Amino acid sequence: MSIRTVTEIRPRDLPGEAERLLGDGYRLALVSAHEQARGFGLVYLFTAADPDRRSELRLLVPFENPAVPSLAGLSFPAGRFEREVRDLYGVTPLDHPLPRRLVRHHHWPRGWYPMRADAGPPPSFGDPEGPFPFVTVAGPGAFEIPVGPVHAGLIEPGHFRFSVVGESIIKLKARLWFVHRGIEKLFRGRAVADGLPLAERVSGDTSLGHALAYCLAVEEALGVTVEPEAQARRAVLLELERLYNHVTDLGALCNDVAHSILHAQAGRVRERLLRINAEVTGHRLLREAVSVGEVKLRSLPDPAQLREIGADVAEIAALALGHKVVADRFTGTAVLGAQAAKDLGTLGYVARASGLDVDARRDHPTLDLGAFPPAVESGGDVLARFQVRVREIAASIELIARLLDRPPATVPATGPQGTGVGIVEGWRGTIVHRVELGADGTLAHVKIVDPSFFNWPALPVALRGAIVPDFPLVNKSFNLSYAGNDL
Amino acid sequence: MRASELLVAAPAGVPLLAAAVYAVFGWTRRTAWLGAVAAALLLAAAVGLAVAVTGKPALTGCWGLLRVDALSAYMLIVIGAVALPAMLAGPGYLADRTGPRAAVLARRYGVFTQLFLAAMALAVLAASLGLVWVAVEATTIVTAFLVGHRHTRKATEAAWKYVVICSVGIGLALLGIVLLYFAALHAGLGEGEGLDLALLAERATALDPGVTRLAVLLLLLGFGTKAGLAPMHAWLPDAHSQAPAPVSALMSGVLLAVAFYAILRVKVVADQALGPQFTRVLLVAAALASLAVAAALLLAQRDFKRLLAYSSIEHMGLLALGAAVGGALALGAVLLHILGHGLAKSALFLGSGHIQRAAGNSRIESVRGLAARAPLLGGAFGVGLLALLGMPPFSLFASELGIARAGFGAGLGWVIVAAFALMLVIVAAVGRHALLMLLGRSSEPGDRTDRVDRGAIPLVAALGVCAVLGITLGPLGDLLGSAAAIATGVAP
Amino acid sequence: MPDLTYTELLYLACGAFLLTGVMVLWRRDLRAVIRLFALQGLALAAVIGVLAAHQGDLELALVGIGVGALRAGLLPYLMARALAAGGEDRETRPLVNVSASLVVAAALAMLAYAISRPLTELAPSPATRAVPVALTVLLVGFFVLVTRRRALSQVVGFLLMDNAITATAFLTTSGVPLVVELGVSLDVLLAILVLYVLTNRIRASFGGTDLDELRELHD
Amino acid sequence: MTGVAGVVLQVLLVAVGSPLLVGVMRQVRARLEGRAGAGLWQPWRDLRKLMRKQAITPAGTGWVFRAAPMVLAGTALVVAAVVPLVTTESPLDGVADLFAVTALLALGSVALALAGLDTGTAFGGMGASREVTVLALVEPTILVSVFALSIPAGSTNLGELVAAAEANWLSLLSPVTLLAAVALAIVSIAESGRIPVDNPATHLELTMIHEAMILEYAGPDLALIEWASAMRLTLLLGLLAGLFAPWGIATAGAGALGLLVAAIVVVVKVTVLGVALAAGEVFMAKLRLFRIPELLAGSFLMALLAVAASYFLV
Repeated sequence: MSIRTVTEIRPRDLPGEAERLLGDGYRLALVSAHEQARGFGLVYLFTAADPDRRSELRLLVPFENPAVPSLAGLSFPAGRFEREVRDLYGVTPLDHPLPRRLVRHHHWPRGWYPMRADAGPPPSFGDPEGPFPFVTVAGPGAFEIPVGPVHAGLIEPGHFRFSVVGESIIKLKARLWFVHRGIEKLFRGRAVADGLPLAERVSGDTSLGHALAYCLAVEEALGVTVEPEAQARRAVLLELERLYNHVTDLGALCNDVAHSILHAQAGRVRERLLRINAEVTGHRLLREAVSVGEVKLRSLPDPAQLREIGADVAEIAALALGHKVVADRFTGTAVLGAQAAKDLGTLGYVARASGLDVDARRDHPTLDLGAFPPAVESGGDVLARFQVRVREIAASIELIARLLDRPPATVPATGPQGTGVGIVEGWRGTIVHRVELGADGTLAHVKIVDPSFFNWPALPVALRGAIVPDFPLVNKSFNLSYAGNDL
Repeated sequence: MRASELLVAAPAGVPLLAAAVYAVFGWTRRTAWLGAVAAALLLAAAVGLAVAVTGKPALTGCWGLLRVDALSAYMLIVIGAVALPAMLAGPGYLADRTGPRAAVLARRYGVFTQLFLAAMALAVLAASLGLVWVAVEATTIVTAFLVGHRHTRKATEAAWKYVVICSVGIGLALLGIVLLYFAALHAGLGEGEGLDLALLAERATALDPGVTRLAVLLLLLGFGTKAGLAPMHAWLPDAHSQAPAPVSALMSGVLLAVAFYAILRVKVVADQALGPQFTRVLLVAAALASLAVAAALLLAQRDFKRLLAYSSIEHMGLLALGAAVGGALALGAVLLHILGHGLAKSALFLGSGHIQRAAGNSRIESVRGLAARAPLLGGAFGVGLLALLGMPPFSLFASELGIARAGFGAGLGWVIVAAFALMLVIVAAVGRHALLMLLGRSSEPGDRTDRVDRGAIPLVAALGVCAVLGITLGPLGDLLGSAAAIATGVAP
Repeated sequence: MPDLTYTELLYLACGAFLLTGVMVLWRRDLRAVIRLFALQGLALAAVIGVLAAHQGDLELALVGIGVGALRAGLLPYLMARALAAGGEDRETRPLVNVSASLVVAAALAMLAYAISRPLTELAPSPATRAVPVALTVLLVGFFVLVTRRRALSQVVGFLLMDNAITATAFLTTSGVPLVVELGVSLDVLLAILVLYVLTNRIRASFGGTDLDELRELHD
Repeated sequence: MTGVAGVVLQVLLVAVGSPLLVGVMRQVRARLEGRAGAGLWQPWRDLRKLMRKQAITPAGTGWVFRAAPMVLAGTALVVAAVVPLVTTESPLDGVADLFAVTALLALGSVALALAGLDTGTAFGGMGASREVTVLALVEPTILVSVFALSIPAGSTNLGELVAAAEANWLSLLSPVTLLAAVALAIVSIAESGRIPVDNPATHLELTMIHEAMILEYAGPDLALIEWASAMRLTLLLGLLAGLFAPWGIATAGAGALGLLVAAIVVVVKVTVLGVALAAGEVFMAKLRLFRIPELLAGSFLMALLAVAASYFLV
């Protein structure tokens, strides 16, 4: 796919180049760092839609006092990528406006950068950096509620610091990366086929999304051509993943307002979908179906059966929204404004519920889906995020039926590139994988960006002014991945 | 007897027929002046009735639903006298309106203004307090469409406020009527006669004071809202400034007075049932509040139609003051004031319509040097304001003097002093605005149109009548005396 | 009809009348408010019906049916249509929040009780003892009118007042003379039609019926 | 003598039966949601499991924390002895005053709220503050609504109230009784922490009220609290049933057979109410926290209107 342009630049030209690309409608999709022979190689991947464009800026910084000019003033996500690279590799962003640690756990020793090749095994824990400098909110009636990282329910670890007055949230700070597994490091040196099981385990509920993004990246690097029919079947699987997750979320949102019967009904529908997954791929979470260059299915899903499920879901959603109390809980709760959503670089249903028309299925297509308007709502509240999911479920079912009916044309492959980028609209939002192959054909470097990385900062913004008891509901309406973010 | 019955029904019947004609034929060149003819007939019938009932027993008609005594006849004359110039101004007002919906709006205007006249006439003709209520509420409904006639945002807002506030007020009055009826039934009145104004006044002493007190309070509150007395006046400036000029003239000149007429009728009953002190306290409070509100808001007023509207609140306050004083002298003055204010205020509203059309809006600051640009209209407007402020030789001077004299005589000296202090503020405020409008330096070249000055003719005529009344009452004197006697409860 | 049952039934109807009136303060959903108003119309018709049955008065019974048809049928229908045309079905931010409104309603009930003492004392009977109920609804209606911001809520407030006045009329005197009765009903109907027309006009020129938008006229 | 027997009987019924009532309600919910459910005896099994565990008190807590479960359970037992569930003829009749009963129930709630504060954790404080907000509206409503009921009967003694209602069932149709019934039903739901006020089955610590207060309890203490909560729910439902459907409660002079019948009747009534509550919950969602005061203020208003109505509609 020759739509990707690569430019080698000097570090000091970076801000100018980045500004030009951002001005042309690009967004920063990924920043990756890795050790090369003469220093740290940094890659800034910018993407733009309509038509599909991808532009890579590559630069090299020396091992001695590695530093790059910061792009935090140009783009909010860039600032977070830079802090991630600094915490994991030690490349300092110069003049960063908010240089607090992002990934670094305060038990890590100073000067220890876990993703460097010479990092060695994890050192014993100390407390050299001290506790995280949370901003303290003072004033009459203001107090702090620390929650997590261990929670009462069975969820992943994250620490939330609420500063509240009464029940109103003044400020919320989320601390993540409690489960940083160094998964990108584990890819290094593996054969491309052995990278697949790792990609499938980046985030449990997005097995297929990440596997597919990985495969697309590898295929671009190797110049592998995929049959249109196989590409269409991959798209079907992607929609199946979206279906079962969205249905789960609809039920969970109802459960968070204690409307348990709809939760139970959504659970029943979810189980049906998981069984369809198992019939189609042999795995309830769609694992081991996609591989480089091909796709293996046991059977194809039955559109009639899916349509029946769609009617079921529509009824559940109508019951939920027709319930006065449920509608009251959803409406106007934790509004994420369109401008904020755009500035934070949010993706997926979070962005679409705030009125942003983004969808990688249309913006970065692997095959021609025809007329495909994404479901966009303008409310930005919990209700809008609920409704976007409802509409996407219906759209997914129609899409599956269309794909099974007639495999559409695909985007042609290009020759081997050595590096590759895979962009997939997972159920949560746009997933980007970038791989670099070594001379021996093994994986030299893999960088993964889950949409959660972009969407987590939106949660505290949306929650400003909301009330504490609404937090679980709002959190579920975003439903962000900890594992996909922490990596 | 058939002739007299016909005469009794005529003041309400004629405009009703005119409304029907407008509804059928619409507003055409031939029907344009029908409204004025109906108003003239109304006035003629009123004069005829006045002659028939002055010093004689009341006439009844329409199966006893209507009854005309001297007070009713006098009010009919006021309605007719104000309606005639207002209706004459109608064709001029509508001539300017063009556009796709102009014909529909004109037809609607014709129908509703005539219905408005009919409802007001019915209110003063009605023999039963219940029917008075129905007629007064009917004026609210009819005028709501007239206030919102222009379909602008402001007009819609004014109409909404007007309907909601007045309907609530008038709803309270209805509750008062229900309670009064309850008291009347227990005072031995029959089912059909419990609300008859004459019978109520006759048997008032038998009414239960507890219930009557509540009823009278509600009635004063309700009709007071409709009469624009503070603190229930909020709708008045909006509605009067947004309505078409002829309608503003009618609303300000007579509708308020008709609502006040209902208060006078209730007061007759209340004073006999409860003694005069109860209504006096309420009316004094309302009077002073109205004067204070008017004074405060006139000082910084920036819109000349609203200026006139607040002036109406002031004059309603004065009427309340006169009614609170009581007695033949005060009530005679009150009735004279009603007529004088009706003539002057309606003339001013009509004049303001012409000024508004020339200036393009109704802001005081956009009208400068009126005396030089349109000498006749400007002069008449200025003289009209003088009349409104109670300057001699206009009848308002005589009636205000009468109220003050009666007030001192009744031992309400301090109230009169307070009221006149507030009126001094009002004189200063209105005078300042008037000077600016008439003599201030013009910032833009004037368009001295002939039409603007021609609009001054009804103004001059009305002011002339007003001035004559200030000097001599002439044949009205007897009628006024009989009407005042009825309003004091002396005559049946 | 035995006296005890008459009293029980009358008070039951009055209780329903009161409850529906007070519940209007409680609900934000305008559709629910309209439903409550319709229920109140039925309760009012029931009050009149019980009175008619007690007095054996056929005319009164017919009036009761008429009142029921108007207030539980036609008016709610008109309001529901206005609501369906507008698409905004919630009272978003009343001037006084709901909890405070409810407490105020309790105070209003006490006030109504106090001011209706003279009425009850003039003619003590089961019917006049229920007058405070009607007056409470009157005050609640007034409160709704003053504190709610949607055009439709204000209309409901006005109609609550009107229902209360009607109830008072029937509880105290079994109704005012028929001519006045007809005139009153006609006027109320017309007032509602005026408000209905104006609601549509407000929506056309202001783009919504939140009366906060009505701010152009002021001094 | 039947009085003493009746009291013993109703305390036993409440103590043993209340976890079963919770079990029934959970089972109803489970079945309505299409789940199998854990069975009627699960609450008792849970209590047994908790009783066998080691008692743990968090560091820094004082005697308030340790005493609260005892106070909660103790007050519930006393109320169980006093309230006319099976018999109106209790030897503790003098205590069976509505004010005393309300005060006892409030005492238990306050003890638990204090214990929540005593833990010094954010959740304990949060739960306590929310509970007190609810309590501040619930207690007056209970008082006022039972007061409204007491005006026609001329006494605030619960036994006499029930006896009077049983004697003249027509009075149950009056607006006073209906308004008071609605008010009491709402506050009973709030007081026992059910949907739409609180969710007894939630694991979301930030939304809890009752569960947040007792988050730090474990072992036998937790068992005591769970048991006491079940008893309070049973008592509130029993009180509702007694006041508004008084048939079958044994009055003075009822023999052993009368007591037995009364016991069966009360079990049926409370079970029916519990099943209705559980079934209603299935179709209900939890209110936004800020809407809860509205609900409670509404119930308070109804109670007040009931009092007002009892004055003018006589």
